[in-house]
Order: sequence, then C-alpha cells, then structure tokens
Amino acid sequence: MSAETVDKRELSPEARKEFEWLCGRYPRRRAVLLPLLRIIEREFGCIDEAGMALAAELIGISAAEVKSVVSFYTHYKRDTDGKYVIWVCNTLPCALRGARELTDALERKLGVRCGQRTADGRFSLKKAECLASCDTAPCMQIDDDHYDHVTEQQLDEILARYE
Amino acid sequence: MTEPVKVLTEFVHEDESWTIDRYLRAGGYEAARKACTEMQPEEIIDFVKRSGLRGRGGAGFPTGLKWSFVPKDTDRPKFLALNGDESEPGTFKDRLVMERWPHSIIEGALIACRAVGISTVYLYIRGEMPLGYRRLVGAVKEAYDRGFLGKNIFGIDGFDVDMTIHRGAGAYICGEETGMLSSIEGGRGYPKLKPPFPAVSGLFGMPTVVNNVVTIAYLPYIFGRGIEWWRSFGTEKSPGLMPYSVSGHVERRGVYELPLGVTLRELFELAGGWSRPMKAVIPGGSSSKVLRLPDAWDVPMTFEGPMEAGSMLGSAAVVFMDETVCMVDALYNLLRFYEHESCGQCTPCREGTGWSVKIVRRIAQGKGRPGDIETLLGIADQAIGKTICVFAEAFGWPIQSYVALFRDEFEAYIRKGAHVAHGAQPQAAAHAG
Amino acid sequence: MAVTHDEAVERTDERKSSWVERLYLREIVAGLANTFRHLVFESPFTTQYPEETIPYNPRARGEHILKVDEQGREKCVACLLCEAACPSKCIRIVPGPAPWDDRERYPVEFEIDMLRCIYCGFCEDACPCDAIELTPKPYTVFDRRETALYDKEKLKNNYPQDWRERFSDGYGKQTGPPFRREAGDRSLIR
Amino acid sequence: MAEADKVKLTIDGVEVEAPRGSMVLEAALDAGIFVPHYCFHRALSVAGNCRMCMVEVWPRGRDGKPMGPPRKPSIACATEVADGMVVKTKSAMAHEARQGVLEFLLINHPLDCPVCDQAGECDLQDFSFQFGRGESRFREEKAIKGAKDFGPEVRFYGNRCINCTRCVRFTQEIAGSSDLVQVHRGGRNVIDLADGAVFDHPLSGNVVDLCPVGALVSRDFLHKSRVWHLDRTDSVCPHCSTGCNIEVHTQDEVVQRIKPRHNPHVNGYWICDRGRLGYHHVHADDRLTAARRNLGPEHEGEVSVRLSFQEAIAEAGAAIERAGERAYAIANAWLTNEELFALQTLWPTDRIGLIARPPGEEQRFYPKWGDAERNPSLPRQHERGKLYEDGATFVIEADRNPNRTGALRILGEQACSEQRLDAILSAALAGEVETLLVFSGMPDYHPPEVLTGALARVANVIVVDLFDGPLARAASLVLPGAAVFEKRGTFTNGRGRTQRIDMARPTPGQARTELEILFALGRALGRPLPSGSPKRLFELLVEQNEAFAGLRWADTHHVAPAWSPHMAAARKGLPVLASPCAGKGGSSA
Repeated sequence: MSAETVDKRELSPEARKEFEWLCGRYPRRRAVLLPLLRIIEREFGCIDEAGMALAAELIGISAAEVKSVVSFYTHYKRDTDGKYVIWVCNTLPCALRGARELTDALERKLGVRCGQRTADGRFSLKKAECLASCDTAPCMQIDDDHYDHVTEQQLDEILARYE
Repeated sequence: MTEPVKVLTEFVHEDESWTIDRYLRAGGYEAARKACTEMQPEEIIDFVKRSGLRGRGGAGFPTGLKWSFVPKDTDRPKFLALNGDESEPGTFKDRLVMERWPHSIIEGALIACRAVGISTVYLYIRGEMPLGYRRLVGAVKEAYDRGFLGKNIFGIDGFDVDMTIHRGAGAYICGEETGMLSSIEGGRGYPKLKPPFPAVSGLFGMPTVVNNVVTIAYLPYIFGRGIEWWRSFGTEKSPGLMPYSVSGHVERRGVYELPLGVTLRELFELAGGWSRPMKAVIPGGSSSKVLRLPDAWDVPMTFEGPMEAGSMLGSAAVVFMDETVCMVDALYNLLRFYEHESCGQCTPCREGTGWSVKIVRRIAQGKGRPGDIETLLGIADQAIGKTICVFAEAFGWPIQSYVALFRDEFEAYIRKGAHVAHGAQPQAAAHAG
Repeated sequence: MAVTHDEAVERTDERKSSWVERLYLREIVAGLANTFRHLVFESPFTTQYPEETIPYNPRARGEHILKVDEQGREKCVACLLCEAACPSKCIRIVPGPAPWDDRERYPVEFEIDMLRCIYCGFCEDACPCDAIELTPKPYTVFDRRETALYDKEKLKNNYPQDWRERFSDGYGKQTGPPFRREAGDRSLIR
Repeated sequence: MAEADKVKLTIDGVEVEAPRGSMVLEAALDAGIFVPHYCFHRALSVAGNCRMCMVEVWPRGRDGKPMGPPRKPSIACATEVADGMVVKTKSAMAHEARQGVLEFLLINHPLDCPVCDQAGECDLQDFSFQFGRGESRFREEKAIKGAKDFGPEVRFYGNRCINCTRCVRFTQEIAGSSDLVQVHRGGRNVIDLADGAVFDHPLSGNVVDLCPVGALVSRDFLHKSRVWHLDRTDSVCPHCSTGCNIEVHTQDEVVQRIKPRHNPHVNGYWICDRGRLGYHHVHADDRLTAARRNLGPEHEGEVSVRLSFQEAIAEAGAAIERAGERAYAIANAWLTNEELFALQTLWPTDRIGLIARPPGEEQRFYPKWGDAERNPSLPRQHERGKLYEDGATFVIEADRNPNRTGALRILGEQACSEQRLDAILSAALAGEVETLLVFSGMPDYHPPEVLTGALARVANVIVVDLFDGPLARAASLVLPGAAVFEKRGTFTNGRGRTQRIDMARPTPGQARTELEILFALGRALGRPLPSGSPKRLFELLVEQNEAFAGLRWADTHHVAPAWSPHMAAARKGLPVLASPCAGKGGSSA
C-alpha cells in the first residue's frame, strides 16, 4: 500500500543467496527480518522507505510491520543518518570516565549536537546507550569500528579515516 | 588476597584466541565429547544440577533446574537461545567471551543441546558488537568445518546441532529473555507474558531454553574438571567462578574472573584502587540498587550477599564511584538510559521512565520542587512489580536506592539548586535533552 | 423564665390604652412631620427612568457575552457542556471543525433563546475555557420572538463598551472588574 | 460443556464457574463483576500491556486451600482460571495498582475532553472517575505526538493514545491487513501506518469503536455531536445480506452515526465502513417528503400536483382497481418481511416482480497472524476473532440487499426470479400493463434503462421511493417511502437469520413506511390487511409461512451483552457513574 513513487529495489544475487540461506536457518520466514534488514542496510547504505518495502515483499508481511520493527531498533542506519554514524557512549560507567568531555569534543569538531547530522552529510553523531565497553571508557563506535580510550587528540586522526 | 582464577579468561589476551586451533590446543571440545558420549541426557542435567551452576546473566536461576522444566516427551522442536545481548550498563564480560573465547560457548551449547534434546541453537548478539558478531560467525563456521556442529556430532548418531548467530540492532530490552525471543522471531523486542514460560512455550511457541552465554561457556570446564573443582570456589549456595566486570573509578578496569564470594573491597584492591575516597558502588549492573561506601566494603559477592545488603549480584558488574560523583547526576544519567530503552509496552514503565527522567532532570537543573522526591519514590512504587518484565524494577530500584541513600544530596539540590558533594559540578544541566 | 400563653394574654390585657392614646394624635403628627421633612428638605430619590438608570452591581447576572480572543475569534470550542448544564435548555450549538490551526473545533452556530434563559449562570460555571459569561447588562427586551434568539454574532458583540461604562460603575464607585474572572483566566483548551 | 472443562474459583467472595483455559477477567465479566481494562478485548489476542485489570490473585496452595495474599497484583486478562483460586478485584492492592496505572496513563494525556468526540463514552474518563486519584502529581511538559488522518474514515490523535494496541491487533487479527502498527519505542511509541499508506480498509471504522480513548476518532462523526445527546436504537444494517447488528445513534431525529452491536452469530463486534457510513441517504437533499401526481408534458410550466397522503392513496387505489388483471407490482429486496407479506396478501404473487441492488464483490476477512504470534500457547488465542466456520473473522456478502432471503421465502422463487421481472417489463413495453406499483427506495440504486423505458409505456405508474430520482420522475403518482431506519420489521439475512429493525427516527414530512402505504391501499381496495402492526403481521407470517415456522417476535432481537460500564448504563438509560469500586458489584451485565 505504499505510495507509487517508491522505486522498486532488488537485492544483488549474492545478497539474495544469503537471504535464501538465512530462510533455511529459521523455522519461520518472519524471523529472517532482522538479518534481512542488515543485508539491506549493507546493500543500499541505509534502510529507507524503499528498503522497507523490499523487506516487506521478501518476508511477506506488510510494509507497516517492517516500519514498526525498524523503528523499534536504534542501530539500523536510516536515510536520515549521515554516511557514517558515530555512536559515543554516554551511560554511567563511561560518564564517570570522561564520556562527556569526549562528546563535547566531538560536538565541537563536527559542529553538530548529538542526534544531528553534519552539514555535509558525512557523519551523524549519536549518543549510544552503553556499548558494553565500560573498561575502556570513554569509547565510541563509527559504524562497525570500535574505538577504546578515545582522547580528544585522537579524534582528528580517527575522523579523517572516514571519507 | 584472592587471586583471579583464570578459566574463561586464561587465553583471551593472546592473539588469535578466538580461533578453533587455539581452542583445541587448550583442550577444547574434549569435555563436550566426554559428556555427550559417556553420559545420558538425564545424567548431564543431574550433573549440572549437582554442580550448583546458576545463571550468569543476572537472575541467577539454577541452570540444571531450568533445563529440567523443558518437557521431555514432546515431538515439537526445541530450541536453545543463547543470550549475548549484553547491554546492562557496567557489564562487559559476555563481550569478552564472545569476542575472544567464542568456542567455549559453542562447546557448552553442545552439552546443553545433548542434555535437553535440542538441535537448533540461536545466539543473539547485540547489534553494537560487530566484532563479536564476526568472531562468532567465524567460530561457528570453523566448528561446522571441524564437525563440532552439523550432523552426527562426536559420531553420535542423530546428535545434530545447528547454530545461528542472530544479530540484534540496538535495544536493551532484547536482553530480557522473552524480549530476545520476540526479537529472534523478527518482531519488536517486546517481552512476552509469563506464564507460559519459555521452557514450555518460547521461541516460535516451542519449548526453549534461554541461557546467558557465559553460563554456557562455563559448562565445558565444569564437565572437564569436575564438580569438586567447581564447588571448590564460592560458597555452598553460590558455587563457582564469576567474571566480574569492574568499571568506574578504579585504576585497572576490566573483567576479573574470581570465585563467587569475594568482597567488594577485594575487587577494588585487585583493580588497583583509586586515589580519591569512594562514595558508592553499584554491585550488579545499573539496575541493581546502589550501595553506600564504606558501609558496603565487606559485602561478599555471592547471589545472596548483595541481596542481604539491599541490592543484588545481577550480572556482577561492579561500578565504583568516588566522592566527586553527583548522585543526582548519576541517577539522571541512568534514568535517561532507561527512558531511552523502555520498550513502551506496559503503561507503568512507558510513562514512569519518562516522567521520572523529567523530574530528575529538573532537579539536576536546579529547578526541583518540594515533593519531587516523594513523587519519584511514588513512581518507582507504582511501577515495580506491575509490568510484564522486570524493566520496571530495573528503573525503580535505582530511584529507590539513590534517593534513600543520598537523600541529602537530592534535598540540597532542591533547596539550593546546587550539589553538596565535594568538588562536583552539576553537569546534567549542560546535557539536558 | 418562660412565659405561658395565659400569662401573656393577661399581661396584654393589663396594658389597655387610654382613650387619649387611642386617638393616635402623636403618631399622626410625627408621620406628617416626616413627610413634610422629605417634601421640603430632601431631594427626591426616584430615578427618572429611562432617561436615568441606577447603577447595577457588577456581579449582577444579565445577558450573556461570548468572549473572543485577541484576534477576535470566539474562545468557545463547542464542547456543549453549557448546553448540557443549562436547566432551561435555551442554548443551541452546532459544533464543527475549526477553520484555524490552533484548535480543534468551534461553534458553527451558537444561539441562546433569551426568553427561556433564567440567568442562572450554570453555563458560565460549566464552560472549561471561559468563553461564555453573564454580563450585568440588564434589559432584555424584544418586540418579537425572533429577536429573542441571540445568534453568535450578537452574543460576541453583546454588552459593548458604552454599556459597560453606563452600568459598571457600581454603587458610586467601581467595585471590581465587570468580568469576574478576567484576572485569573483559566483557559484549558486552545 | 462437560463438568471437567469447568473450574470453580471465587471472585470477590462469589463462587464462579468458568471454562477451563479462560482468563480471570472473562470469568469476572461473565459473572457480572466489572474489572476495568483497556487492552483486553474478547475478539482479540491478549496483549496484557495496559496493566489496568490488575487484581489480587491467591492461587491454590498444595494443601488445596488458597495461599496467602500475593506479593504483587496480577493482570486478570492473562491469568488463567484455576480450581480453588481466590480473586479479589476490589482489594486495596488492586485498587492502588489501578490508581497508579491511571496516573501514568493520564500524565501525557491532554485535558481536552471538551473537544474530544470520545468524551462521554471514554474508558479513560470513566475509570479515572471511578478508580483515579483525583489529582495528578505530574508537573512537567506533556509529550506531544500530533494528529494525523489515517484514512477516509479514521483520524488519529497521538496525544490521546494510551498504546493499548487494540487497533494494531485488530488490523492483524481481524482485518488481516496489518495496516496499523506501533512505531518507535518506549514513551515515543505511537500508532502509525507505513510511509505514504492510507488506511482505507473496508473495516477501518472498527478501530474507532475499539479505541478505548479518543485517539482514533471517526472523521464522519468528527465534532458533530456529543455522545450524551444521542438516542440509541437497535437495528440491522441494510447494506448487504450479512445483516450486521447495529445501533443507530440519533440526535433530534437526525441520524448521527452507526455503531456495531455485538452479535456472535452474525457480525461479532464489527461492521464494515459501508454500513457505518451508509446512513447519509436518510438525510439526502432529494428525499421525497410529499406525495404528488406528475403531470404529463402537455401541462406546460406546471410539472406536478402535490397531493395529500389520503388523496394519493385514493388515486392509487382507483388506478389499481381500474386495471384489474392488468395491475402489476414490483417489490424490492429492501422491504421488510412484514411489508412483503402485506404485499403478498394484497396482490396475486404471479403479478409481482422483484428488483434489487446489483451484487458486489464478496469480501471475506481472515486473520493474518504472521510468523511472530504474540503468545501462541495462550488458550484460544487463535480462536478469539473467529466468526465463521472457515476461520473468517468477518464477511461482506456479495448480495448488497438486506432481505432477498425474506423475499424468496415470502414471494417465492418465481416472483423473485429475473425471468419474472423481464416478463413484467416486456409486458409493460407491449402495453399490456395498465397499472404498475413499484417499490424502490433503495439508496445507490440506479434503475436499469429497460425499467425506466418500460415505465413510459404504462398508463399508471405508482412509485414508492425515497428519492426524487429517475423512477420518481417517470412515475405518474409518487408516494414518499421510508428509509430502513424509519420503520419496524424484520429482515432475513443471507444465512437465514431473521432479525429485527427498529424505528430510529420518524419518516420525514408526508412520507410513510411501505407497510402504512400497503395498509392504506388495502383499505382503499376493500381488502383490508388483518393488522397494520409489524409484530402482528410477523406473527401471522410465522403462522402461514413454513420457512418462518417457530420464530417468535422476541427472538428476532438480539440483545448484545454489555461488557463495558457505559454500554451497560446506556442500555439501561442510566448515568454511567455508579462506581463499581465502591462495593455493590459492577454495572456489567
């Protein structure tokens, strides 16, 4: 029932194969939704309306249900996010060991507040809720890369790796 | 002083510790082979029961007992769901094991599958742990290649185990066992009504055993080294070892594998102490009640010890806080976390988390009003025990304990709009929103 | 000490007037003197109605006004609570979606039958957004029944400024604002 | 049900028998003990998320006696009944739990009852009054979630939503479309559609009834009235042969809305949007309100002469009398059984034909459970919404007429056949028909051209219709008829169930019900009907017609059980606010 303006998408053959393989791993197709969304995220860079429509079609559920699931989880990259998403942990154990200073430094460097996207669309800065790395606080993640004991001095070098 | 007992953490600092070769060199998969080939399923369950192994995820439920709840004579498929959605602030033991010693989980899962008669395992790992996900996927692949997963494992006819790593996507509530099941089923991570319990009707409506990954990872060692060895650690009711996650204001933060029963003081000293006087400690992850220091130094970290002191062992995530920590700020930080992570299914939790965070934020901004503390306690009271899962407790207990133990700080904030602790600055105001 | 009925009767009997007293001359003279005093020394206290009117108490209950906001839009949200509260069923409202963005609904039609109204003020009490109020405007006079039906426009413009000046100065001086709740206006609905 | 399938438990000191596997809440409601609830609905799966129905449950201990008071309250909607269980719905523990939940529900709920269409039938209002704290301790900013039109019939006010997910479960388990879902998480939870989607499902309006608060409101009823002004009349939907039980809500003789009335044998709790919105024809601009004689083209300028009802009946009677054997009648499938019976009494059946609204598409709805069933092992979870044998939850029949079955039973198959109608029309075209009495009065009915063409060749066309349409224009004599909501009688639905309709408003102007017209005609023709009362005629019909044998007038009216306090109060004509909490049991029946 989504609008007709949405362009149809298709998975690449490899992704399609991975999806088929996943379907065999679960007794019900619906269970493949979360892994499938990861595939779509990888294939198309983010999960947008068209991506959700594709997932709905592949799983055989309504697009609304896919939206419901996608919006429940915070970690999927959405079309409103930047090219890279910086997750900086701010929960108590990190906050005790300098997460605030790191967050402030990041906000200054990128010129955005937490929850916003930089003007050039390169980064989104988000507060993470505990990255389970309290022993190496302050820590942050940029997409799938984890950084421990981050200091303000390292930030320039780290950010420069993401173009 | 108690020295760390390195079992799970023995080789984790080596390079390539996550490979099957390293694991086999350390004697891997032998315990499972022995247990699966030499023992009957009932014997395995009995063995686990006698070992006194209790869940390392937070609730501390006896593992053997949990297994025995699964109906024996059913033709419905059964599942093993391993909980690696470690998101409790302060906890990072599962991450270490999943990233650096993953084969112990697979081997333990084999024992559990053999005992309960399961052939399908799902390991749910947090979306925020991409490295752990890659390592686990790699480990599963290696295990398939070497015949430790797949058909007729250990040459036992009909002993088939399939294991799938299921990656989450950022939701604390999926660490709750039924919330995790909902998430594996492809839905929103809503915890399910209990009863029926997962052992009767869990994943896809089938009997399901849900265990923490570390609980499972200990199984090969218990089977390999025997109940005597396992029971030589800890106390009668809380035997064995526990990986303690120590963080906060200590010099050497990290996972310390120690027997159950070490005191908080020992943990603190092992971790190198701290230069300033200490004020408080969270003994079992952020949702356990905070304890006041120095009163709590000698609390033994068993399943019962912190409970007697008014808290709980939980996931044994110990967060130390020194005197500079503003408790209003700390509570605000935690409540913001719970507000963000509440699934929103039940009314008391959905509304209570949001309401309490608004009040504490206001207090931290110096705009507290008389009566706010009573309202906060009222919210906790109205929520605890009235929701589907224990999330209401998870945000209610911190409210109760922070306010009860550090009421003077809250009152000072409300009266003067400023913090009383030495050298601490009200920081929440700067981070409002 | 309680006086019994019989005693009282007896006592009355004891105080019989003399025949001089029964002429009531003293009372007649006193009464005439009073009349004469008013006639000669005091100004008349009748009002030359309708050329003159006496000031009304600002809290008197007269005709209604439908209050408006700064932009001249009626504050009424057509909740129909006044209609429900009205004991004489004199209010008729047709609600509809408001043409403005900042509120949900408004009265498409609002009508009060002044012939039925008993000026009890229940409507004012019931109103959750202080939209209807009883003014001290007194005379509700019609020449035909139809004119007794006040529509929305008429109610909005009821009790204009000159009337306000004419009636609200109270007994010699201003005793308070003509609209009772102006100070603590407690609009709930926007 | 066998004895073994029943369990005995005690609720508020009353010993109650309940089917094994049912929930405490159902048992309590069935026993007339009202327990407040939002998310629970008998036709939907158990979600257990509103936490409103918390009660004190004392399970039976090992010794057979109830154990002591529990540590915490349980939700009645998801606690299975058990032998020897003791339930206290009015204990201090239960009451405090409810108070707490209500306070939570209200903190972000706007105080806009005056502009909310749900006010007056709102569970949040009722329960707050009965169980609430009286004042809130909430001093913060309320969350803002905005409003949105979901579809042509449904509007959503996010701020008012209490996230009970009844609507979500409805679209999944009854409508089978999964249109509505919860998006986001925690306090930001909100009901939404897929991006760019429109909620135009044929059953969409039911979510408005399901919504216990004013979050989902009907756009058709938006700001039209306040519910306490409405009069309720039980009736039956005329828009297809399912024959859904409905309530017609009127204010000052104007139909304001249609609501479904629960009937487990016909429509469950639902009606389709066609039925829900299918009352506007009653107030159509072109409703006929006076009888008239149309003048032929030879009368220049003047088109028609207005007649009184008596004059029109006299003229019609004379025309029928004159025509004798050459008088025919065309009935329709919207007439009640009584009207058809009256017609059959007055008219030889071999000169009666039948018109009906053309069939549409049959729509059957099945639950779409998807793979992630909520709680598959909760008893009867899958059976809850099931209404039909094949598992369907609702059916919109292809036959868009309420009483074709009744017509078949009364007039007989031949009279109702296409051939008969064709025969009458060809006779009319051939000039063999002198007088034709046509009952139309079906909304959205476009008479085929052959019918209007044939009418032109008939000398006296008497049309009984609602609207000034092509038939009324082609007639020589027009009698205004009555809409379904303006008459009493019975319809027999497609599955053979005879159900009663009742008069929700009087006929406008000079319009008369078809039964009154037939009764007057009978008198004019000198063959008076035995009675003009629908009830008496129904009894005669039952006596004379095998197909109706054994039916009683009383049986034709299904009284829906009232499970909510305001439903019960509305039925009794009482104010809702008798507090069930104060003792004295619930107001639920």
